[in-house]
Amino acid sequence: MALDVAALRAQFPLLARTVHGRRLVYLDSAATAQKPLAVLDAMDRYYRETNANVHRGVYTLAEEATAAFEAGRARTARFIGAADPHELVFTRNATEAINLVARTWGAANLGSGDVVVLTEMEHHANIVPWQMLAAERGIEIRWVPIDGSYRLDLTDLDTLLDGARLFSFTAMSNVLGTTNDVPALAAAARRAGAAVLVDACQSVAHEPTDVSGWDADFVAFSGHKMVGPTGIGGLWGRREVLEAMPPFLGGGEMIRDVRKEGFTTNDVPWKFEAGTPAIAEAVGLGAAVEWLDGVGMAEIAAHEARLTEYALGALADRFGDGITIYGPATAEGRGSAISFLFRDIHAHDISQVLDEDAVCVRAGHHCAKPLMRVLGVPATTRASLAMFNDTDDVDALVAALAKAQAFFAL
Amino acid sequence: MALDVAALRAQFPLLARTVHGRRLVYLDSAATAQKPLAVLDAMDRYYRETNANVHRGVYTLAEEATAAFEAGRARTARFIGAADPHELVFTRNATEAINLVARTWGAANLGSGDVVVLTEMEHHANIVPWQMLAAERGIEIRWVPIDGSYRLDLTDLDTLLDGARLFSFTAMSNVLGTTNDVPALAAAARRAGAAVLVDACQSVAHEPTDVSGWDADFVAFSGHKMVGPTGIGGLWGRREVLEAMPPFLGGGEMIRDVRKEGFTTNDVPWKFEAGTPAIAEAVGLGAAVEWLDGVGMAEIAAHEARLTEYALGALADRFGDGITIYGPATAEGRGSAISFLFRDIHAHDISQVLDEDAVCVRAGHHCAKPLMRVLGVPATTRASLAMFNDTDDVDALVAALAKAQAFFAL
Amino acid sequence: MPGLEDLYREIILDHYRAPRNRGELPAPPATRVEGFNPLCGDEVVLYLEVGPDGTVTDVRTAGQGCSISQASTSMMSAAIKGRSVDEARRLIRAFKALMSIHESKLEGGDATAATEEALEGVRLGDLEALQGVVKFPVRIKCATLAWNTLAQGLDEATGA
Amino acid sequence: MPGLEDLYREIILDHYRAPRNRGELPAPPATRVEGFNPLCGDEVVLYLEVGPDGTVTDVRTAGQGCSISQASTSMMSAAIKGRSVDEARRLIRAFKALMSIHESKLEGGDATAATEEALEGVRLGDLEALQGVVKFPVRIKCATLAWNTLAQGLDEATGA
Ligand SMILES: Cc1ncc(COP(=O)(O)O)c(C=O)c1O
Ligand SMILES: Cc1ncc(COP(=O)(O)O)c(C=O)c1O
Repeated sequence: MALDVAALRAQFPLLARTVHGRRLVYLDSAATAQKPLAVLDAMDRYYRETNANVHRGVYTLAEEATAAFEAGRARTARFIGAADPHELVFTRNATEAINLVARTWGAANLGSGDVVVLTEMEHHANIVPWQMLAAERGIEIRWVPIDGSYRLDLTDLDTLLDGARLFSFTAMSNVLGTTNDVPALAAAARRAGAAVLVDACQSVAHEPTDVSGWDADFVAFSGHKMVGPTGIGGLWGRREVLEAMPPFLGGGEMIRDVRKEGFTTNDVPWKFEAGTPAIAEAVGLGAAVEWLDGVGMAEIAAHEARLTEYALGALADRFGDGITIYGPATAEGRGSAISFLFRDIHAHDISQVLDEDAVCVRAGHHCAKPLMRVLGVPATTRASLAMFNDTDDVDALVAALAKAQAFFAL
Repeated sequence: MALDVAALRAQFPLLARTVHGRRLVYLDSAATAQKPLAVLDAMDRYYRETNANVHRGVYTLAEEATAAFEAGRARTARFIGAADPHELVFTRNATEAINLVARTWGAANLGSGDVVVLTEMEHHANIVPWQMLAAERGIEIRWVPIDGSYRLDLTDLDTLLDGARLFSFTAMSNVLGTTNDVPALAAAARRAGAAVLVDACQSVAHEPTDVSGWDADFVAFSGHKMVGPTGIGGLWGRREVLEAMPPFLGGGEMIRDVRKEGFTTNDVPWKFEAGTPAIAEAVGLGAAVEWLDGVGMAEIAAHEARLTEYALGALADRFGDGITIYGPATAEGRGSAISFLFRDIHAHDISQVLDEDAVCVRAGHHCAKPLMRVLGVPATTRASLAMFNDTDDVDALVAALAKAQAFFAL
Repeated sequence: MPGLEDLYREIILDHYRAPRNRGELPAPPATRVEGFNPLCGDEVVLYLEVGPDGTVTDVRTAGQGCSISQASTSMMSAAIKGRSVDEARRLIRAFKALMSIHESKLEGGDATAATEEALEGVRLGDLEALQGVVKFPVRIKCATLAWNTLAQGLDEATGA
Repeated sequence: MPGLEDLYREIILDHYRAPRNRGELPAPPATRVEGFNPLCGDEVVLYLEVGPDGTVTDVRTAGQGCSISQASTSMMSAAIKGRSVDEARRLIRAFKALMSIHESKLEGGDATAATEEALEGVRLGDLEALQGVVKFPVRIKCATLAWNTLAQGLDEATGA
């Protein structure tokens, strides 16, 4: 069933605003998503009616706050297909989720010479934590290359995985749009005896997620990219893996007992949640996934695929060789992030000119500098689509690009 | 000038709610504060009008979002008396702020046998991170004891500080209410050559804060305790100290450049803020400190001192020896957190009975188990006051305690 | 709306005021085990003596906590003394099932058919007085602390 | 509302399309220094030759970036070539002062009187075309990148 895009748009207050007197054309959902009213209302209501610290108070308000917070966890866990809500640790964002794994599982399992395999299409969030371990502990990082069609080149995968302790890869590239075959990559890692971390930051807002079907050990994601609030993200982990891990940050909530001589840790997931958590944000994230499920992730994926197909066609038709798209050429096996070089115009300048028409696109390295170096470009322009975008938005992009071409007289 | 408490109350939507049909008497502000409308509106407006990812986009919306986020930082920095907004690092909460210091400054400066001095009245947030370093690196922890009037016993302070690398202490105890003389303690640490971390989590919402006058290296606090949102806190650090520290978490935003071979770090404070930050929360925190300054921190402190005096008197008058207050007996040199044992009734049972009258108090160890062991009690009941409380609230507490006494027939 | 009388039944207050089986046993031969509620600080210490025939021949309890955790500890000690380890384990399952429907609600889990099953055919007796606790989800952990600690103690005592 | 013509003055586009002093110098003897804009990925590489009398005798630039960072680099290279290191430093201060009022607004700082002072008595010439950038706060870092890199390069070249 096709989405009623107009009805969806109406639920996003921000889309009603104008920039330079023009209707906003938001094509930067891969950077952060806009929020439907249901999410804003859930958080506002939490603060107006329920706010109290969680897990600590006996009084009614505290009990309600705890229930609301944990319901946000359970709802989110269900959304990603987790069997058990206690396998979901709340973090600030996907970045913290991956760092948590590096600092706890990594500290317990990775030593000098141990190998972590990444791919060339990773976001800095899934590179720098491992480089920090490389500098501190001498682990080795190996890179799965990309091929000419902007997909992972799996030719030497088994060799790369040979002897590896961890394979950490993105489910969907935030630059190329490429989706990776998570179960197949996880299976290859398993054969090599490596643990598996999936960076689902992009995929989770754009297609159905079922962590139970992935055979991964860890899955990381951010609330703000899935129509949820800033300040919250998640790390899903297999229960026995989480239980075996040392704690991350120390403080209240994560302890069982503290004496002057030392402390013992709480059960998972609270063991990894030191201090007062992002309570209103957990409530907001719960509302966000509720909203996404209401629209239907399969329907969202289908709508975005159609629109991506339309956009790829429209850009090629209008600009031909003038545009170079860095990513799969059809909507098959890719998400809706479309990165490109346009003429010789630098991405910043394009984005600046597009802004005159209220067309919001990202320009830069998209926190994937190693990938940019592989691609041989300093920066790209990226348009990324969401469930509320339509062909008008794509047409506005094409028209604004034509203006940029004229402006720079190239 | 006395506060117009009724007018203040009217600004807190949650205070209008009832529990069990009764007017809410919120006496748990030390756990988390309620939020005035101005804060909720600022966040809601951010999401409705400005939301975009920060520091990355060229388009108008992204520029506005970045300006709003950094304005939240600047406003908060001004509130705590920081000379430079870039000395303020956003964290999730005070707990993360202290862990950040332990993991970065600590990693660079603390090795086997190095001494960190804490006090017996610390919150777990300022204990466990150091115990983790003790377990990993063999640092030694020393404890400044408390005396019979529930204040720090400074008799042996110089001996305890002798050879110490860091003195980390709370500005105000969340259990005893005791305020510590921060400049004096910092000066003693300086004489011994130790760095200084101040846990200002409680004090910052209850009295004026001027970090520049403290001669500290680090100051930690949480947004949710100062009428701000959950999901955000702050670490203030002296610029040259922050600059010398290695990074904390790795990912986007905190880098200058990333190559396959390694990365270089961004300037402070962004160097310590990996990934998409808590943007709406920074906006909300800015609105919170704006609101606090509007009311006036000196006026808030004076109001709370008067009310604390009233409460201490009312409890003693009504219950005499039946109540034992763990904390300074007068409002002099203390905040508004009042912890007590009442008859032989366990704190949980008191809180439960008080809840029937919609009186919200905390029961338990208040994340200060080492202190509880020093006090020789498993748990206390804690009532804590804020700017919107009045004598009616205190009277409601006294009346509800009398009911509890009757209920348990003790 | 649940009232205080749902929580504080007379029999609970009785066990709270006059706890059964308070004290210690020399360990070894007895098994000593501690339980903590990390969020409120309640502590339970159990001493278990299990005979060669698998009977819980003696129980003693120590520790500190609220009326609910103390009463639950006391009632638990009375309920298992003289029973076989298997019966005690069945009782643990049944008691936790009684509590779990609501506990899992608080923590976002789902109540399952397994819960109903665990309750079938087990006579809880006085312990049913604790059922009122489920209306106060935060207090459920107070009631279950002794039982979780017992489970651990039985495992240790029987080398499971 | 600032328009595109405020940002993209003709002289800027000219420097962008035909950058001056592109190339490399053997280093050493020249000083080679790199600058990055961590947020957008722009890179500037400068080669500086400073004579014994403290004159910037030659400059070459490499790297990649947007029109603003490239034009600013080109204009900077033209402005400092043949000037003394002291004059170049004064120019850096003046240029950054021109930008800082608005940059500090974006980052929450305060514009100060020191800014006005730094601008006094310095002739920016063509560089003033870059003033339009201050109306686009995000782009200020594009304009200042070359200058920050120059400051670092001069320090290295003079052993400061
Ligand atoms: C003195 C003190 N320090 C630290 C904390 C930890 O604050 P948070 O849980 O917001 O990290 C608290 C809050 O309970 C506190 O009262
Ligand atoms: C693939 C991918 N991984 C990780 C991240 C990091 O997310 P966050 O900044 O929310 O931590 C992003 C977001 O930019 C992303 O696209």
